[in-house]
Amino acid sequence: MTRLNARLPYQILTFALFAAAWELYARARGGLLLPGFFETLRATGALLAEPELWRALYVSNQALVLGFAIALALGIPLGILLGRFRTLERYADVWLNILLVTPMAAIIPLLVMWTGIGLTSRTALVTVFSIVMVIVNSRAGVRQVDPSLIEMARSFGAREREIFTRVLLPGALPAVMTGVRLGLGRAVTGMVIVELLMISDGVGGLILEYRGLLKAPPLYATIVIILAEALLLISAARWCERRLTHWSRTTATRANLAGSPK
Amino acid sequence: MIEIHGLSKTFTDRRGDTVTALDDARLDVAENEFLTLLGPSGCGKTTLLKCIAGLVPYDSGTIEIDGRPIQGPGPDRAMVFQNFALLPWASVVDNVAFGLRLRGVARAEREERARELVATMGLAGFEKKLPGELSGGMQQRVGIARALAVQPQVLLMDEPFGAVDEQTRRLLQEELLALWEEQRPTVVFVTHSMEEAVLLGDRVALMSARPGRVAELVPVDLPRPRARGGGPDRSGVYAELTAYLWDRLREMHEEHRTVRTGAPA
Amino acid sequence: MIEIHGLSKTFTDRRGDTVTALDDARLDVAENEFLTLLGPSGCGKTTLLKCIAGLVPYDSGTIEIDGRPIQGPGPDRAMVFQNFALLPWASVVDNVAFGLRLRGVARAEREERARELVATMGLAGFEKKLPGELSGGMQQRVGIARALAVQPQVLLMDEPFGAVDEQTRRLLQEELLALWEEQRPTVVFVTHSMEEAVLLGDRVALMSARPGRVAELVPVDLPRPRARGGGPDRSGVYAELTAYLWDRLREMHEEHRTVRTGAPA
Amino acid sequence: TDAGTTSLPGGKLSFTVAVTEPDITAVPVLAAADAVRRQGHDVKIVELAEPELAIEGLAQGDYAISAEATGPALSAIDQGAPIKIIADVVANQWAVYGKPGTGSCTDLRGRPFGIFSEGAVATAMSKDWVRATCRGATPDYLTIGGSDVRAQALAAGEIDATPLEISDAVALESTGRADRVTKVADFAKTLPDVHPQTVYANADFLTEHREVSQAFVTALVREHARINASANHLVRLVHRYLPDEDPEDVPRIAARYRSRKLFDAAALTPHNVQRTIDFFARADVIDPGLKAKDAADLSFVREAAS
Amino acid sequence: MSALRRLPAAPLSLAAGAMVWEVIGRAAGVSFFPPLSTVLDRLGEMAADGALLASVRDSLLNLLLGTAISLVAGIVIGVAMGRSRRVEAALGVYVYALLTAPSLVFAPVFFSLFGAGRGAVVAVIVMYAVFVVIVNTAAAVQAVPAHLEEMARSYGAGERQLLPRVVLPAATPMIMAGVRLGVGRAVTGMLNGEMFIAVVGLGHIVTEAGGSFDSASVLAVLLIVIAVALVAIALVQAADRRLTRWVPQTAKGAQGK
Ligand SMILES: Nc1ncnc2c1ncn2[C@@H]1O[C@H](COP(=O)(O)OP(=O)(O)OP(=O)(O)O)[C@@H](O)[C@H]1O
Ligand SMILES: Nc1ncnc2c1ncn2[C@@H]1O[C@H](COP(=O)(O)OP(=O)(O)OP(=O)(O)O)[C@@H](O)[C@H]1O
Ligand SMILES: [Mg+2]
Ligand SMILES: [Mg+2]
Repeated sequence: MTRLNARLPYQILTFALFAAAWELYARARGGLLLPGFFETLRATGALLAEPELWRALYVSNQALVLGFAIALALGIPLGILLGRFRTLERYADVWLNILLVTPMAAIIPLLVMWTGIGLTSRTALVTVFSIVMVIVNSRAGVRQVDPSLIEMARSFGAREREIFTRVLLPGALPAVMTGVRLGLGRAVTGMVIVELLMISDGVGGLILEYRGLLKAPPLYATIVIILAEALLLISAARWCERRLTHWSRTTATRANLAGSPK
Repeated sequence: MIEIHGLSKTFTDRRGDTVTALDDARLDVAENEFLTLLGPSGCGKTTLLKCIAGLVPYDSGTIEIDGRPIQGPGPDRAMVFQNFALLPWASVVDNVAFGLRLRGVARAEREERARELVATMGLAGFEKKLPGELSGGMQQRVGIARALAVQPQVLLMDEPFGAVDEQTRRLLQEELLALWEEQRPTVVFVTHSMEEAVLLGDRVALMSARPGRVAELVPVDLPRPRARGGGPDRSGVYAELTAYLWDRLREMHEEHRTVRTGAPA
Repeated sequence: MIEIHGLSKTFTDRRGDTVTALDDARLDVAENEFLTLLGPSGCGKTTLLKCIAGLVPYDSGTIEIDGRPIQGPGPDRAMVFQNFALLPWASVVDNVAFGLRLRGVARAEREERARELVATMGLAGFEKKLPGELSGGMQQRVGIARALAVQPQVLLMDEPFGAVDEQTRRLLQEELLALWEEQRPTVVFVTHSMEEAVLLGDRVALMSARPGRVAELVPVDLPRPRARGGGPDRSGVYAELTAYLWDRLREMHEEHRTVRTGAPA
Repeated sequence: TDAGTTSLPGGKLSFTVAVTEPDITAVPVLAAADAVRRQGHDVKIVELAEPELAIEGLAQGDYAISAEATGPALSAIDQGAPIKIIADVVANQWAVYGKPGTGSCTDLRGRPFGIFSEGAVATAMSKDWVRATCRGATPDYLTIGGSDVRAQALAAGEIDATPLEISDAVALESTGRADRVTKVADFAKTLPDVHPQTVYANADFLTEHREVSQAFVTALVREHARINASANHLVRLVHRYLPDEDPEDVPRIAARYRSRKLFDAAALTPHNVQRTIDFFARADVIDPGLKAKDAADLSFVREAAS
Repeated sequence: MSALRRLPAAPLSLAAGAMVWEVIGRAAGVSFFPPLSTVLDRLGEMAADGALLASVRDSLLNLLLGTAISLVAGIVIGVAMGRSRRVEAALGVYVYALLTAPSLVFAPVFFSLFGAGRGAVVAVIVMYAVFVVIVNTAAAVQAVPAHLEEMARSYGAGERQLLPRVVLPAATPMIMAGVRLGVGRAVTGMLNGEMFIAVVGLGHIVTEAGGSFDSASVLAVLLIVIAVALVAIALVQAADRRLTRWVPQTAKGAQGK
């Protein structure tokens, strides 16, 4: 509770600054596509009452949930494998880099040809968008695991599979969770992009519609709602992370504790 | 039972320099023997133990247990690590039960055994703490309990009582001896305390540094149980043996100091 | 010169349980005194040292040095850590020179001083190695050298010789005493060896566990230099004092064991 | 006053023409800009990714003239932006293509029908056509951004029908898939008065720089006339301004545009502008009530034609 | 295994991939997936033209600018967020919001702020790259072992000394993971920035070709982009290896390399 209270003033301060900067800029320079802060706020409220929005969110989130679940199920084990096996990593690395840098917008038509138009290709795109973050961070996490723990586990007869589940996975978890947060961000992006460029169901369709009609306030309201959802998901991931990796705080604490009695 | 012949191990560091930790070392440990291992810091004791545990690939030589060359780590051996090597995310009980869990012991059973050992180590009440919440000596005891929990045939202990106070050390020594007499594992026990080496060992192996090998094996022909009840050596029974070890080690130490004035070989 | 009054420190773990490490502890250390600190494992020795170092915020009480309450860590104090706390990416020399570097000592000078201390610690030839390439005892000596390098007024040493062999320990004890006599820092030295406590200390502080506080201060009225030249205590000069400490600590230990049968307070 | 427009010595002008992902229909506009440049003015061309960005720039005065979809321009005008429609880019070139055997709208009942987003002109025209001819039977609309993706989806059988532009249709043919699609409806016939792509300009620019504006429109009308005289002119323009276009397709596309007389910048009249406005109002893109004289300034095309 | 270990992995792996591409491309015979040889031919034609080179040069300049800004800003903000609860409280929401936001939807904002020139493209690159670097740096800084920090503070290290001497070195492995992700994202941002506001450079070629179903050209540009990215990432990894040589090996098969 005290932590929450300590953070609140800063959050309020920056939010006020942010809102003021937005509003002032929009008034000075805003045009058809840049609504003011308060306009957007009003439009957000109005949009939240629209059943159309909730339908769109429902449609979009199907792909998000499925795609991200697949990214986690594949990405975490793969990242750990790559962190553990040098030879494998050396061969796979270049493909990982390619996956990371390929502009997905360009491969969307390919994907459509391959998986058709529908949930499958939207899901696939969300996965492709987010999986790299999960893999790269899981791998970095494995690198941070103290090798003497692996030695210890081996001395107790742990096989490779058990080293994975009992040592590497928990040890890499803080970094993996960072990857999950990054991946979640990318997954939401993927969910929207695929709809903007390809299958404009769901919230991407709303964005296209409002943009096409030059309705800036609801356009930004949609974006605000998408971002709010993403922040919610990331907070949930944070919450899980805190529960799963409380141990890392016994070995890693923050600055500003030292000194005289409090 | 453990037979080591011509064991050599050279480490190459990131700049390509080499350090020879073990050089043509040989050592035989009999079945059920309690062997203590003394030697200057950095002479290769930990390396030797890890080789026996099957954790460190060595360059040449053989290590056989019961006549079979070792193939990596095995369930017959367990090691207590000098740096404890506790899982920072697991509670005391879970750390102690780690080896049991790997061997597929059911949850209830392994928790019970772990709790017993935790109490034996004087850590009752700390079962749910994380390693980061324990003092150094407490952490070390968790590492010991973990190795004892799996009841190995060969117990490899790397300075297991280095971080605990003398009183606790005495208690733990007694517990260890009691366990050894009951289960009769073969023990290789690294220590820096000559008194401890004599108190516990059937034989004391003295290791020299560079070349890292076993220079001398000193039998300890004292009746067991020895000096039960603790207290410092007020009677002087072991003083002679301890003094001998001291002199031998000092000789080796001085040789080593003069040898070592260059870069490490 | 160090005055500690009513010092209390309670840790709260992740599940909200509390462990009282220090409870109304008091201790005065005179200027230039060499104080050794003995106590059961987990009684709060490390916590006390970290409080003096200004690293751990305490709940109540005061710590004054030369009459001024401490405000976090200061350049007047240096600590040798029980778990070494070496920087894994820095070479031996860079680790030893770490404190000097923070104080802005020029590169050439700090390297020279570090190299000297590395040699004193018996680590010549290992200057460029990384901590991961050293044995446990070697790492510990790097940690000691780092603290000595900054020539602090107050030297806080947490079981500094726990991982080195007896011969090296004797040598290091001698080096430490020589340094102490030359520079006259105030030393608080945690150890588990009663012999060492008596050999080094002007006074021995005995700590009890739960409540963690200094239970007794035992003056060591023996002339210095003491027992130079090493070797075990063959003459029996210190035996009496050591025996007294042993008995006191065992009493405390037993009390503690009976008290502790519940959960930690 | 105009940030993007500055006067040069000698009565000449420096201004910007914004185009959105220029395709074959935009090359006459580029050629007209070049013609104005030859008169000594400094004409900059920017290529933007979305028509909305061009409109925004026009409304801000950063750009003087732009040419693309009419819908966003009308939206902006409806919201009070200082923009006026001044000429036509291309007449209604959209048509619905469907799987072979798709004869009429009723065949599409409940079938996947690819549309662009809500609010886009092709979507509006498709829905208008469905309303007018299907008598209550509606297809299953599937929103697919990007006309290339939609064309591919049609060819691959993912959807049963979709509206396409001529260039998309020709590109589809040249990939050897033409036999798999058939034209179901031609919006040029069902909605001849709707002009989905027009040239529009910043209103202040038009009043302050009438001569330059007129020069531009006149040049555009002339380019269109030359294309209608010979499709080869269009091919040459494409070659000059869009060198990366597939050289095999261009002559065929050009021929089709010419034969159907789609290029006529002066084709705008108060009547068909009003019909276009009414169409967009019907489709909910703008509110009803906008008048042609407020949305368009047809004096330039009149002047150019005379 | 040991034979595999000695071969140059990346080229081999790429060659294998290229072969698979060629075979599938030929076997499938579909327009949207031409074989590699066709794509390379097209690349050759485009290169001979000369305009491609100018585009690439321009794009690279944008990339360089954008990446430099992203890395500097990302590491500075990341460290500040990792070290201070206040900064984290103040900025955390925005970082995560912007990390999540599809940069595409901000095209109008960039357009308004920077116009349609280089500024907007560089802004898109920064938008793509900077947040990954921030998040990873902050997480890395928070995971620095407390006992090292404690040690340094006992030697009188203030925040100014803690950072370069303890926090940054200890956090380097994770920061470098973030930098690598960031550089990769920057390359994507480079192309997308040239596609979503002002259509220039390589983005122009892709847009054009994509609009006319010219898969070979699209893929040819992608090849260039990927090549640029692989070089950039190889540089990052070389730096990573130099900076993190000390990290004890958790990986198998790392010994005696
Ligand atoms: N991973 C490694 N890389 C390089 N050198 C190493 C490595 N591990 C150990 N060494 C070197 O091998 C030698 C023997 O080390 P070892 O840990 O076996 O000593 P030890 O006898 O256990 O010493 P201590 O009593 O101090 O623990 C030392 O000189 C050490 O520097
Ligand atoms: N970070 C922490 N969180 C929770 N409890 C802690 C923490 N640090 C220490 N403790 C508890 O405080 C008590 C004292 O610990 P401390 O490390 O001071 O003991 P010590 O006297 O140094 O023991 P040893 O001789 O074993 O090193 C112990 O019971 C320990 O469990
Ligand atoms: Mg060792
Ligand atoms: Mg301690």
